[in-house]
Amino acid sequence: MVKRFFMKFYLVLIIAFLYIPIAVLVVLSFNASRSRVVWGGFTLKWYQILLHNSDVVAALQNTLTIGFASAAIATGIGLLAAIGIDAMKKRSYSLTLGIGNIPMLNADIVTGIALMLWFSRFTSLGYVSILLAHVTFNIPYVILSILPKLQQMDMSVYEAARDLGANSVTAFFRVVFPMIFPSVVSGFFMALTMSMDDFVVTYFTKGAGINTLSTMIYGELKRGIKPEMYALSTLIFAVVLVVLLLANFVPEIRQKQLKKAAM
Amino acid sequence: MEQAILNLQHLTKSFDGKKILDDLSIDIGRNEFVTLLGPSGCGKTTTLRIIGGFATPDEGKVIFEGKDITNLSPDKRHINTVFQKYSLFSHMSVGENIAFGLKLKKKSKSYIQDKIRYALKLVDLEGFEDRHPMSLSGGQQQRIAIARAIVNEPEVLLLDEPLGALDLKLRQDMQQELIKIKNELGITFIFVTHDQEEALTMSDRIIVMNQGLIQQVGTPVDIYNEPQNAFVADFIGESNIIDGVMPKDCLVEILGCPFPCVDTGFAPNENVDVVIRPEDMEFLEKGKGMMDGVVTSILFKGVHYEMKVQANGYEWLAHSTIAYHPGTEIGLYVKPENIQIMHKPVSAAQEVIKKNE
Amino acid sequence: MEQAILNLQHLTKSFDGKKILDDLSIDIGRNEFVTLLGPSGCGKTTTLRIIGGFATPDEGKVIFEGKDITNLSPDKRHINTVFQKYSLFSHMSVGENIAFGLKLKKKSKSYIQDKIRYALKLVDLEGFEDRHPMSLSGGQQQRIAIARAIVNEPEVLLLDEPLGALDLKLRQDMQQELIKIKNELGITFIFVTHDQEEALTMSDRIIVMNQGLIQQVGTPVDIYNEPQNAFVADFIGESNIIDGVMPKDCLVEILGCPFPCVDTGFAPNENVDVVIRPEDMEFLEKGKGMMDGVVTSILFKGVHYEMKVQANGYEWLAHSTIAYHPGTEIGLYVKPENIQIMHKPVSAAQEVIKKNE
Amino acid sequence: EEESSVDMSEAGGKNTIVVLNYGEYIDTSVLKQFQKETGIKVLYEEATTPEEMYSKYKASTIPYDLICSSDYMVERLIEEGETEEIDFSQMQYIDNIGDLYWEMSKSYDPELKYSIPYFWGTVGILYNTNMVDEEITSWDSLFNGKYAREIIMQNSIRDAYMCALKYKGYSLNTTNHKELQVAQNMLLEQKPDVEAYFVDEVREEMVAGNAALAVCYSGEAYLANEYDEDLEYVVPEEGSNVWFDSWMMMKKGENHEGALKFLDFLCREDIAMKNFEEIYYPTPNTAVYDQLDEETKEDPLIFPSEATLEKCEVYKALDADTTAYYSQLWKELKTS
Amino acid sequence: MNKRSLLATPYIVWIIGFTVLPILMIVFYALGDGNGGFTLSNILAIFEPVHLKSLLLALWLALLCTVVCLLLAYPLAVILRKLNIGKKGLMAIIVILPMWVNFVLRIMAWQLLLSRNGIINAILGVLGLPGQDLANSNVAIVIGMVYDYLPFMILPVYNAVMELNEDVIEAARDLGAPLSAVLTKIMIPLTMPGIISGITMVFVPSLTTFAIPDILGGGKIMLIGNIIEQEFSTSMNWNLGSGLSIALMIFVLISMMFTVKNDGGKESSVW
Ligand SMILES: Nc1ncnc2c1ncn2[C@@H]1O[C@H](COP(=O)(O)OP(=O)(O)OP(=O)(O)O)[C@@H](O)[C@H]1O
Ligand SMILES: Nc1ncnc2c1ncn2[C@@H]1O[C@H](COP(=O)(O)OP(=O)(O)OP(=O)(O)O)[C@@H](O)[C@H]1O
Ligand SMILES: [Mg+2]
Ligand SMILES: [Mg+2]
Repeated sequence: MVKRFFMKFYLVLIIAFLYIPIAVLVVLSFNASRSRVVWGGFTLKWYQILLHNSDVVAALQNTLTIGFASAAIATGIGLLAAIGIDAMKKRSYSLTLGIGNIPMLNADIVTGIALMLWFSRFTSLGYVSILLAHVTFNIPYVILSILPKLQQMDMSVYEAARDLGANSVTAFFRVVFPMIFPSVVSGFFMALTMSMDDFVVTYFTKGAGINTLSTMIYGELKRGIKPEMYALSTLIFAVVLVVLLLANFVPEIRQKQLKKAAM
Repeated sequence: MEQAILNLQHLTKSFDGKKILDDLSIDIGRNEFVTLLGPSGCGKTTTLRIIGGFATPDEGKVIFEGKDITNLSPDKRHINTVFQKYSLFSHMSVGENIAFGLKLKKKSKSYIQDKIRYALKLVDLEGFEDRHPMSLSGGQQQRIAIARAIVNEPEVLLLDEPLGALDLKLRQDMQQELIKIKNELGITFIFVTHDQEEALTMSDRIIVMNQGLIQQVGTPVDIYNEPQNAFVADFIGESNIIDGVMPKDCLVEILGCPFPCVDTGFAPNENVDVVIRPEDMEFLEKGKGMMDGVVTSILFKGVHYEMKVQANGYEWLAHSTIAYHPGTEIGLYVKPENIQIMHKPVSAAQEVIKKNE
Repeated sequence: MEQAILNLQHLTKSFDGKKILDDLSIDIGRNEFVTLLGPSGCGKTTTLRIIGGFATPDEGKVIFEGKDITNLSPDKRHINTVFQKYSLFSHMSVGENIAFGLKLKKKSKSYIQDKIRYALKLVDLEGFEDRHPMSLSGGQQQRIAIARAIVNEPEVLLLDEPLGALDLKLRQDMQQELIKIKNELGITFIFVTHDQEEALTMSDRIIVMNQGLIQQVGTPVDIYNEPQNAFVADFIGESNIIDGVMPKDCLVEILGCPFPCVDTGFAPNENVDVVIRPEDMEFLEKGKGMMDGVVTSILFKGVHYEMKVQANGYEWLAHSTIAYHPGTEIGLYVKPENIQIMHKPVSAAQEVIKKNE
Repeated sequence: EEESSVDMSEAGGKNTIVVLNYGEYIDTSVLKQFQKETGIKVLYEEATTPEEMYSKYKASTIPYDLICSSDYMVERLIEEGETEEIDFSQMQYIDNIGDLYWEMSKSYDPELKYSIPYFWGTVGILYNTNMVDEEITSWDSLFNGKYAREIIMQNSIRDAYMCALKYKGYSLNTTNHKELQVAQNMLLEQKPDVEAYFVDEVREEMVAGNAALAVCYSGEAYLANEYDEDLEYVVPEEGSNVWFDSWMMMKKGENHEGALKFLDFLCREDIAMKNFEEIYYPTPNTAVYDQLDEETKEDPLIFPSEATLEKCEVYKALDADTTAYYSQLWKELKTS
Repeated sequence: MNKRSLLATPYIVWIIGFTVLPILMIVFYALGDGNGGFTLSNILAIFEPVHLKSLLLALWLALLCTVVCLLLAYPLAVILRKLNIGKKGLMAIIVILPMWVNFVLRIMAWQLLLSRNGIINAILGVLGLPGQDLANSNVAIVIGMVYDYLPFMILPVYNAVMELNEDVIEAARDLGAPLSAVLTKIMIPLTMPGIISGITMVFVPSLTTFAIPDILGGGKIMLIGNIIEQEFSTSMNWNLGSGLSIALMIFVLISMMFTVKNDGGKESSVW
């Protein structure tokens, strides 16, 4: 029991570490003062301003569509790649993995400029070029998330599925995929996160007139971040949190209700 | 065997430079029950994996209904397997595990439901549909693995020690059920077991393997009563295997005593291996048998007692339903027809056997 | 049993509201060889897990050398286990697997090397030190699991079907080796098997379980010859179990025929269960036995033939080394001392047994 | 929202112009008003540093029509021939830009052909009167060791060296390695006393009271003072940097006509006033200045006195060798 | 190449198209001297004292950050496995959710927390404890890096730990392994692929980061990432910036290859 208490305590501590800065931002979003170090009283005005700012809404839209699309594409390619790489011999294995990690180990600005030079040469810069760039730096995160799980897995169940008449694709989706699903999810979320967070690569690969939240926020750096951004972060955060809680607890509650009804 | 459904032709397989299967050829008839029998590590599972399509032989072919399927993928073969390690899908319930193959074949819901119920009944696990494989005991998991394979009604079913984790009672029930299924559905069974009695009871034909080589192929009675070499004799049941000399037909000299026997056709004074089953050793009063001996140990085996008898410098194994306690002096007798005479091994292949005795 | 090394007291354990162990109490003596025997899913593994410290009973205690160890962690118990699923460490070589426990005890390098060599020799896998567990056959893995546990020389060794994947030959060798080890090192063995003959051969004492309840505890001979109820009789070997009536001492009426027997102390006309082992069924000429019958089927079992005989409306199971082919009419005879009479079950616990017959 | 999904296919058309500016450096309603009045849509882009602008302009295929950047970058782009001559005769409101500012912008656009000043300002010391009990007048207070761990320096190469160069009486555009080495030694000696090198955070850090003195832009100083009256700003007596952000018309642009209209639009009083009220940096637009109340006009935080300005210099673009030398010195300073 | 590795084809095409070829342009810059000539000096510049110093410091901080992340994440994963709470996907989201708030904002929040008159010191003050001078130091940088990269350690490690087979842990316990030995001898080796992933995802980006040292380190130090950033942005010396990038890349690639090769198995490689 004592041990359990300590375990929970540790868990809370880590979660607190991850969330305290977020709490600071939430508080700032209600700060009437434009300065982040001066408390000017409680206000909701930033939320109002936010909702009427079409630029912010547009940037949010771009951020989300690029985020989800690039994460989805990266997850698809990364998943296939992880399966393929898992089957490789040692040398091609480390080579492929090593080269694949380049976008991750390059300073963002190098990746950004390299891609800008590249895109400028062959296509125009715009929405699509951001998307391609995001997919590029997202893939390694997906692979690094899925590959270890594949390596740890006991492949005998895959054989069993093949034996029962599943072709390799079906066997994969019905048996292997459910087992590696959690890591696919975390790969997807890592990719989504990296995409939403990126500034430098986006900045260099975007076309004129297109903004994501991060290019917008960076633009404001010099003159002070607008409190609307705190409000926006708080909103995003709150929405995701609510969705999350619903997704996790609604099935449970429903099950309980069903059980009750059955009795 | 014109009706062969499966021909294994010259299969050879090595791991890390060690030959695991060595030029293995077998023909298996339609609706036959064939058992692979052999010591641990002799290549039984490897053979099944090649038939199932999970391993490719280094050399040789697998012919199924006249077509070469050596390189066909497992899902395209009309063959199902019950794996030695069960390999149940841990993220599916028992019911979903069993339904897996049927759903792939797009069977109707009600058909699948019926099949699940039928299969669970067969393996004596009614009502386990919604259980999770991880919460089952070893034997229960094994039975689910059988159910999962059988509902697909394959043409050939490979079973890798499918009853290994079951108790005698259940094993016997399952043995009967398996044979019933085989006959009802007309499935060809290729069975791996390490249980000699199981092999003898269930099989139409037994293939005795050792170190990747086939030692003998034959019906259970053939194998048991007429082992072709000392390895088979020894492996297929407990035996007394002794060196002997044949001065002439129908007479063998063992440990200095002449024993009348029924074997002929050996060279005069040929050195031979003599096999006598322990249950064929008969106990008489001292002096009334072919040689006298002293009981040195006794072990209760349920159906009978197993005794060791020291006689003429050899420790004989003998079974009897009557207990003779250590120290008892007795006479040993063997009927001529119960004495098996075999040539000594000469070839390399047979040398292997000798080493394993 | 004053010298008990281990006392299991009133162990109770449920999973998902289902009682798996029900008030189980056993005392196990130092250097004893105790076998848990029972059908699949009866709670054998669960019992071992509680002794090993991997599960805590809902109620009851585990006493080791007089101390309550119910909540002691597994690594602090002088108990080692050979797991049913082997559980070898896939990231270590065979040698490292075996050395694992010894390294933790900070044994010297040369000691460990010796032990590895000794243990591998014991399980007949010399030269396998550097192999990877994943590349071993099922039986080989099982033997490594045994080697890994034994080198630690625990005071109590738990073995969960340790010989399940081995062929008869190897199993018998391993049985002998295990007993030798037990005697040499003075280890107490708690053994789980589903193989009745194995239980009878190896054990000092057998505990027959069913559905979490102990059915009978006794020496092999006791259990085999004097089963306390029909479940034990049926489980411990193939049996004919028939309803009977005792009109008076030493006489039982079965299927309308009077059979002389040796049992006394039953109420007049008490309904009883009668057990007759198939090997005790003797074949005489038609009309010369206690009842006449017709052989309906025959099965070759190696040591003997197994026949089913239809007589007085019951299908008798009988063994004989002589083959009687279906259709043969014969007379059946049973010696009075080979007839076992048992009270009909009355208690709830015994009802369970009845259900399982 | 339509605007977001604008693709480059739209850029370069007759009815669009592509504009690159610093972040938060315009009242965005101005862009909409421009479109309403002229029908020309502004594809507006922001950057944080002049160098970013440079990279993006040089390496991408985006047809920028207008870029607003800082003096030395303007100079560089003019030298590289990237800018288009502006036809001032077509501009109705160009006279709103005061002569003084044209004069000063000669230092980076000598022929006054390619650029129009947008905002300007100085660099000085912002200090907290609660923490500093003397009146700060000289760069000396940054280097005399009195304010150990109370100093925030600018985290940009030229601004950092400027303080030392000016203190020593050298030109801030010096290419003399000896002079630069002297400055380097001063900065090295000062480093232990420095709490931080910041760019964007200076104002907030000072408002929060995390340091006593900071090198700061005048516009930032004004904003800081709004939050905390105790924060005073001074341009040291040794002189300092005066900076200009100016508009250029780019060669790459594809709608010079529209661009010219936009430049003219920015110079219009009402529009310039809107931008001034949004940004509160000193404006070179005299028409705007004249409309301001006296208090604002005299606020030294917004409009430094001419005396102050006389001591100040504008940055000039440096040759490659000097840039490399600066970069080397800076790395040595930071890794020391 | 066997059939299954062909699945990596789209990926390989993608990295060739969007990683290798663009990087070749960087290589092109790295080998140029700015006037159309060829030179290796940009790449060899990594050995100049300033660069080497910043590289070593970056290595040290990245290493520190990686170790701290691992030390925080592994126990967390083990605890989550033990407590067995929630669905697996849920944990992934909880860990990653903070990252949906923009990086700048998060790091700025840390600045507010750590600074001299910041929130942490305010709380310490209320509790009557002496204030800590955390801001603008290497400690602050490491805190920021750990904060930013921790999720990338937690997720793969957590996934790997959840995948562990309880049987094997029990076997080790049975053989007399105390919990510490189970951890070091069984759990860690078996979860090594996840650990390696986590290490890669934390170590590599933290080696090249420049924003965190600028903001939380008070701009007082320059890591190799800052130097490359500076060469590209302020100094406009793309040749040197590219050269240093390539050198850094080679350095990391070699150490990764070595990692994989070193222990002979791709399943269980040790950094
Ligand atoms: N992937 C592999 N790599 C290396 N050796 C292997 C591999 N698979 C099997 N072997 C070896 O091949 C031999 C035969 O293995 P196989 O699994 O066919 O034996 P088996 O007859 O099924 O034995 P058991 O009755 O113990 O299951 C064994 O010695 C085993 O160690
Ligand atoms: N974790 C669990 N959750 C739910 N039920 C369980 C769990 N573990 C075991 N059981 C159930 O408890 C019963 C006894 O299991 P146990 O493993 O002890 O059987 P066993 O006697 O070892 O059988 P076998 O001979 O098949 O290995 C079985 O019905 C099994 O399904
Ligand atoms: Mg096998
Ligand atoms: Mg069990």
